Amino acid sequence: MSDTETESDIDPLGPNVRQTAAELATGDRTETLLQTDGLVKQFGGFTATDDVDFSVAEGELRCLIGPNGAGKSTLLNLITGTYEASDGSIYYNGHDITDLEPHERVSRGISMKFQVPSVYGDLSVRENVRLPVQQFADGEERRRLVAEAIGAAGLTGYEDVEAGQLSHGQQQQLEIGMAAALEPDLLLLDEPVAGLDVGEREAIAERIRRLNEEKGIAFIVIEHDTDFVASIAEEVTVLHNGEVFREGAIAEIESDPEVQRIYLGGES
Amino acid sequence: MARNSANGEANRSLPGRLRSRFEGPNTIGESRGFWGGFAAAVAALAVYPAFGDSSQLSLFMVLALLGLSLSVVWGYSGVLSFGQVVFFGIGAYTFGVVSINFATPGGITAAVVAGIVGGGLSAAILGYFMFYGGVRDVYVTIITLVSTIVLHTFMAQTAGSEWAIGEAALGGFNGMPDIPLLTLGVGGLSYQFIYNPFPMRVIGIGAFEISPFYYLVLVLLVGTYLALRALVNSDYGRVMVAVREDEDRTEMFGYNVTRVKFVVFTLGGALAGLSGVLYAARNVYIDPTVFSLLFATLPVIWVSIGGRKSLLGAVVATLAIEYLRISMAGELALVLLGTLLLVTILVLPSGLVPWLHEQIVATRLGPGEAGGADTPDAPSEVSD
Amino acid sequence: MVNGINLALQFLDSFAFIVLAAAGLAIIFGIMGVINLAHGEFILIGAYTATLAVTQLGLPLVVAMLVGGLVTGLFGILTERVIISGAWPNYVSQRTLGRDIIEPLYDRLADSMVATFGLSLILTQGARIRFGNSIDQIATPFGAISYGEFSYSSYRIVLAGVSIGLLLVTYYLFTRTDFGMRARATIQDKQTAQAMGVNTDRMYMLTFGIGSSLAGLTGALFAPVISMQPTLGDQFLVEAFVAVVVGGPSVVLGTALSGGVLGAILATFSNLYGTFIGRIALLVAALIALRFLPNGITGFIDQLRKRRQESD
Amino acid sequence: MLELDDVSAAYDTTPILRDVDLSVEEGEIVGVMGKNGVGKTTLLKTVMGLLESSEGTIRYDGVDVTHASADERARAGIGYIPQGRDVFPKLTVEQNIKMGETIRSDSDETLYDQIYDYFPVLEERASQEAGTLSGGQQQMLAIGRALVSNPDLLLLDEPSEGIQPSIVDQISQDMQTINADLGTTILFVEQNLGVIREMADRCYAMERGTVVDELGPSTIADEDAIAEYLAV
Amino acid sequence: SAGEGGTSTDTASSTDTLKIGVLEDQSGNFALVGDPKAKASMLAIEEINANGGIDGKQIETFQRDPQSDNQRYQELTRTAINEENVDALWAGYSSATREAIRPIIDRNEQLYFYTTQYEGGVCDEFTFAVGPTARQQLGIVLPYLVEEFGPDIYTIAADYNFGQLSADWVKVLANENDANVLGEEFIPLSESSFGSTINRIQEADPDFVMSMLVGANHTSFYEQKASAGLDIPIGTSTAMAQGYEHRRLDPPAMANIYAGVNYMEEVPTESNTGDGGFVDRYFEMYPDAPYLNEEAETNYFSTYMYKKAVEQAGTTEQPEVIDALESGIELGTEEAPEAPEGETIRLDGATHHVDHHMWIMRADEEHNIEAVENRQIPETFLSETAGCNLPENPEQTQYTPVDYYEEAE
Ligand SMILES: Nc1ncnc2c1ncn2[C@@H]1O[C@H](COP(=O)(O)OP(=O)(O)OP(=O)(O)O)[C@@H](O)[C@H]1O
Ligand SMILES: Nc1ncnc2c1ncn2[C@@H]1O[C@H](COP(=O)(O)OP(=O)(O)OP(=O)(O)O)[C@@H](O)[C@H]1O
Ligand SMILES: NC(N)=O
Ligand SMILES: [Mg+2]
Ligand SMILES: [Mg+2]
Repeated sequence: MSDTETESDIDPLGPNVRQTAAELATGDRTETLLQTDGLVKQFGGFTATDDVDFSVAEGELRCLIGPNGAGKSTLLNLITGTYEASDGSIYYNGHDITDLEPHERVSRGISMKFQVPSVYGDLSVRENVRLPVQQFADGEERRRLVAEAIGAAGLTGYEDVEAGQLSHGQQQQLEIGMAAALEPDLLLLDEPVAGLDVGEREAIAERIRRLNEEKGIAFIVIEHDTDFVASIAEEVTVLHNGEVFREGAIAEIESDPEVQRIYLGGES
Repeated sequence: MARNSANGEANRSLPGRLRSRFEGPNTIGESRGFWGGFAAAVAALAVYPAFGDSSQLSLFMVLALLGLSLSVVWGYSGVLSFGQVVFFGIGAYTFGVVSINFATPGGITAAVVAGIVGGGLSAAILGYFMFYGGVRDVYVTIITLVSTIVLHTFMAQTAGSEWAIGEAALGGFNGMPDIPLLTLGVGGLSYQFIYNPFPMRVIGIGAFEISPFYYLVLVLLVGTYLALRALVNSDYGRVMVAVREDEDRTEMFGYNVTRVKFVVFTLGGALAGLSGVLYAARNVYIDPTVFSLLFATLPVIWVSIGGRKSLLGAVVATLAIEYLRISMAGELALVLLGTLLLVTILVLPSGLVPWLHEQIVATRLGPGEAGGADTPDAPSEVSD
Repeated sequence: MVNGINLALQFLDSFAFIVLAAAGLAIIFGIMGVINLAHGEFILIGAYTATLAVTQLGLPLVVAMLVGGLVTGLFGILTERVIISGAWPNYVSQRTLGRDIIEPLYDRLADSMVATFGLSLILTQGARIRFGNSIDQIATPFGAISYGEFSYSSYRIVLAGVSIGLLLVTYYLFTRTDFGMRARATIQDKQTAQAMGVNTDRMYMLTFGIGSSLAGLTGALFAPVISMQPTLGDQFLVEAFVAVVVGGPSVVLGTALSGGVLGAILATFSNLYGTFIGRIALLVAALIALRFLPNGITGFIDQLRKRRQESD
Repeated sequence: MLELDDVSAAYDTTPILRDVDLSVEEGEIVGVMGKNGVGKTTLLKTVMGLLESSEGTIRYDGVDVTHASADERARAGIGYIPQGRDVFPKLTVEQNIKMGETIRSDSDETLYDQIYDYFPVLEERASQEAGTLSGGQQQMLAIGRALVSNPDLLLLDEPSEGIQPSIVDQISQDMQTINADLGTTILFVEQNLGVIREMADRCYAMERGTVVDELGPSTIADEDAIAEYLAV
Repeated sequence: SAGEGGTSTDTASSTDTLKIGVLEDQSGNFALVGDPKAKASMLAIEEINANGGIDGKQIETFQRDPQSDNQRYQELTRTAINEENVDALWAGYSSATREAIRPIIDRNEQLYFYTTQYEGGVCDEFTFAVGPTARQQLGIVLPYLVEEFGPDIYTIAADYNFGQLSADWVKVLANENDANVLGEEFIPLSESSFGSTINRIQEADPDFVMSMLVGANHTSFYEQKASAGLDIPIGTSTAMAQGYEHRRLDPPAMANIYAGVNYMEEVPTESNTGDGGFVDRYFEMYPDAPYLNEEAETNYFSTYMYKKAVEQAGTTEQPEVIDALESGIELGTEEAPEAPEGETIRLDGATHHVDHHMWIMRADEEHNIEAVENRQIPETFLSETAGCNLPENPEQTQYTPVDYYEEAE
């Protein structure tokens, strides 16, 4: 965020009347950043998340795993406001954000990458990335941040390519790049490495760790690739049938026979 | 091929910096050649009255403002409004009603403002009703279409003497024929723009009369075009384009998509209102045909044919299509016009002007290079 | 005093008019995503064909009407091949220029509007050039029924019956048959449908043809009661668009329901306050419906159903 | 069963595939691997006929199908599971599966039970609109839908993407069962090393639009060797 | 060439041709009525040219189709005056069109002929409204129907100035003939469903209906009322003579409809239906034309009036031609076939209107047309009631019945 920004020249569109993640990173990390309280989402007669109490601390990197259909994506969509909760509340930084519009939540520092890549297909990679960046950076700084974000997404050289022409994996990379470019306090990633090759997986794991450590961004990452999960997180939450099923250190969870039965399968 | 993203703007010349406000990935034409051509075209329009029927051209330019209003709303923000003529017509009728009731220079000037505000306000109301009510996509198109039809039906039956606002009878299908002549200013400091030919004598061309209205419209059109170019290449313009491309995604970047649509829609309404004011002023007349289905379809046609994502396209196509519509004569005129529209949209899906631009760029760069940078000396990163 | 029978008959009349006006458009717009501004001219083709089949060829009325629907359906298929999908021009250009010259209009909402607007100009003026400013009209069959001081055209009641019949057939076709499923799959995802062995070209063609023939049939059915002139299709457009959109995503059911709701409003207000108020009421009702049920009536019903399940 | 001879393909004017040679024998399970963007999906689309090859010939079952349309190839027995779970979002789960069934006249009712056996959730959600399934459920549906047509050659584009580990294992096993029981030939693209090792008899490696190597069973068994093809 | 507002005396008068502008609807809602108008103008022009032109000058034409769109009319009127420099202009079917272009006409001091039957009252120094007015048309048919069927009237009329003012005239004439108007309904030009209108007529149960419906959409009324079994006499100033519904609709939809007109193809004068008469000449020139309507005849005879005036003035200068017209041109039955042998019609210089010979034409069950009554009816509203005298007192007004008759309120 440009340090010249004052209250008056804040883009009425943009968010960012907030502390930066970097600022937070230097501060106390133990405070709860996000907290859900009895969160319920129903679709028709079907309950996708059932009374979920879930929390993430500032600067924490948490993975969310669980069987297909467990309600992981639903939970993230509730946090971003894409879905309206049927019941329960969401607190963020101590404020009740349950009834806020999605864009209002983003401006408080929550950012998300969708499970299915949804980049702006007809716009160039640069235009895609500039959109989040322009909210808080101008001129030379903006240019630098855009270039940086593209570089970090591994798409240097593709600046003028229309995003719709990137391969599936490249679009995933771009998505993460865009979500991270917002410099959020909490970044939600829904299956960030699905479809990526091994090299890219490692690059993204590295990227997430760096953002977390250097900028203090908190993460909720959904991923089915357990190796990947193990490489970035210490703590995981297992969701099952819409409920929190287990929570704990990754090694513990991996060896939990119940988790193996419902999720991991195979040889333990 | 000076790609000056690296050396930034610090060392750009002043005209370069000025130009950069009007340039960016959202508009075509950034080369020196383009701006030269643009200046030449404006100059040609300025001297045109010496040679041709400027009265008709002024009509087309008035309509081009209407075309631009749709280009911003739809082409750049993705809201396909079938109702630009609603705001156009409300602007025109408001101008008529106010100016008939206050037929002094000051009153007529206020009527112009009232017309623009009327267009903007009606768009704001309809926009609020739709966007804050969660209406999206094709439903917006149809609501605006239905609004057009409602007004058409309504205005067409205001023939009875009970339908009058002060001195001004709405007149139903007859329209309002008694609109005062457009005069801007107050009291002694005013100038009449309509039916006030300005005698000119130019050596080499001879004596002729020019219409001040024509120049008023020309200035407004060029000014509006440049202002909109600046808008769509600004940060706000980038957000408009993002909304067009994917509303949900844009919301997830923290933009208030609903408000962007609302604001742009209102702006488009005001611009359509201005166009309507000028239309009523030029014709000294307004009738409900401006709300007819045919007239409502025209802006969509101009903008599609010209190139939806091109402001210049909207202007060029409006002028061209309206010229054809008036001048084609004979039994086959409508058949030919229909064929022309049909073939153009099928063969040039991105529109006439973007296509022409591609051709020009391709020939200038020569084969092989065409795929590279869009135009010479285009800054690849334009921002403030 | 409101006469109940009058109101009921006018309702049937409005219902039939709205449903028939909308049916063809509902398929072409609702299922295929093409805004067909030549919808009115498809109706014109049906009306003229049926009328000329009676007056020139001496065919019996019912046969002539079916011919009207059929001819319009064939014309629709031609339109789809040449303009909407560009398949035929592209076939030729592939062999001469080695590339496609036309990008299909599917999913290009506004472009489809421009193209079909062009087509409508051509058709209206073409009809004018070929047949003049009007053609001789056929008489309305079946006479009138009387009740008290009033009487009403029996044919208008028959129209209501026919409109319900057509709705049922179309509904069955698109929701209960393999054809309907494939057609819908094609429109949702052409490539995947192809990979599932669906000849998507044929689906587009047939669906468009069916929509067109419904429009043609509408023209044929109304041929006896409206003025036979080249712009006759315009009178159907407003109701058609409004009904389709108010109906919402379930095309056929939506058309039926919006025909019912809008027809009731139109009939009641016309009956009480005159034609003009009736029309304004219809349009305002449509605006309000779209604002508060942005997904149309069937979208709303869907939502209600889900709510109910939730509270169970 | 499938033979590609010097096949090239392009999106509009952007060439992607260059001179691809590849063959799959009847009853084989063949993998294709390579980094993001090398053209794996493009390859499968070209085999399916969703993208017309600009050069070269494709033979299926001994017949030249280079110019056959996708639906013709589908009816000739090629099944395809696209990347990114292209289910028909507005059709119900059941109708989606039925779409697969209508491809061929010789499809067999018992396949339904088998599919519901593999993916019980599809039976539970038979009347739900497919677009509202979770990501993984959609992937299962895409697989089920392709299987129900009982294809002779099945093209799979990253079948394990987004699927929970236990089911990934199960899918690899099921594919092998299908291959063994019904004789279905399989050509699949994968990023998941486990799946490749588990399933593939042979494997092609792609780079920048063309096949650069062919890996036999012994190489596939070697974890490091595979990783080399996929890593940076 | 750009400035608008100057007078256009700068015409082709010095050359040996003169130019007439003809703007009539050949497409859109009024095409059915407008097309014969254009054709009849051409017939007159061709005849005049074949006979040596006007004062030796051949007539050139500027002809365009304004597509029933008033905005387009304005544009084409401007072109005709400013670019084409026409010496006289014929333009427009509907009264709304006339009112849309009259300001342009007046500003440019352009000689203009409006040739449609209309509501009356236009007192304008540059406009010659030579069609019959409501007072002339309704004035012949309404008293007859009151006499034949009784005093209770129900009015249906197109919802624009023509319909509104014509309905006012029905009230005035009802009052003058001791009849009463039970109800009136104004119908938007775009309407084509008449179910509720028919019901309301049945509910009011009048002795006859006065219909001033206009345009293609309104034609549907007649078939719809017939099929609904509404079988009641109808008086009209618009049906049959303009849009020849009795030819287009299957009998007996138009049975018992009485049109008050100055002309329709069936008017039984020798110069009209006789050998080599007007009808013959028209269909010889336009073998495929469907019908020769009321307005067409007005275009035809007014072209001859113009010819006479130019010859009398000895110039095409418009002020002089207008003076000549105001001297009171008379035409015999050869050029104005509406009048029976031996009679003439006369252009009244004071009002720029014509004292027409009016007919009541009735359609029977087979749609055969018979003339039930005919007589000359002079224009009286402007000359007697409103006191319009243009040569003395040039003005550009339209007078309406509300200003003079209480019952028209
Ligand atoms: N709009 C909806 N209507 C009905 N059911 C829905 C809807 N959206 C989601 N569901 C159901 O809710 C459940 C949870 O879905 P969700 O997408 O959250 O799963 P997930 O944990 O992200 O699974 P995956 O790992 O497969 O992505 C699934 O069973 C899904 O079918
Ligand atoms: N529709 C398209 N138009 C133009 N280029 C495309 C299109 N789709 C893909 N490409 C380009 O083709 C190349 C190959 O894409 P493809 O999808 O086949 O890659 P892939 O090997 O399947 O990658 P991934 O593992 O990421 O799925 C990529 O560079 C991509 O940018
Ligand atoms: N004069 C008329 N019919 O408008
Ligand atoms: Mg998910
Ligand atoms: Mg791929």
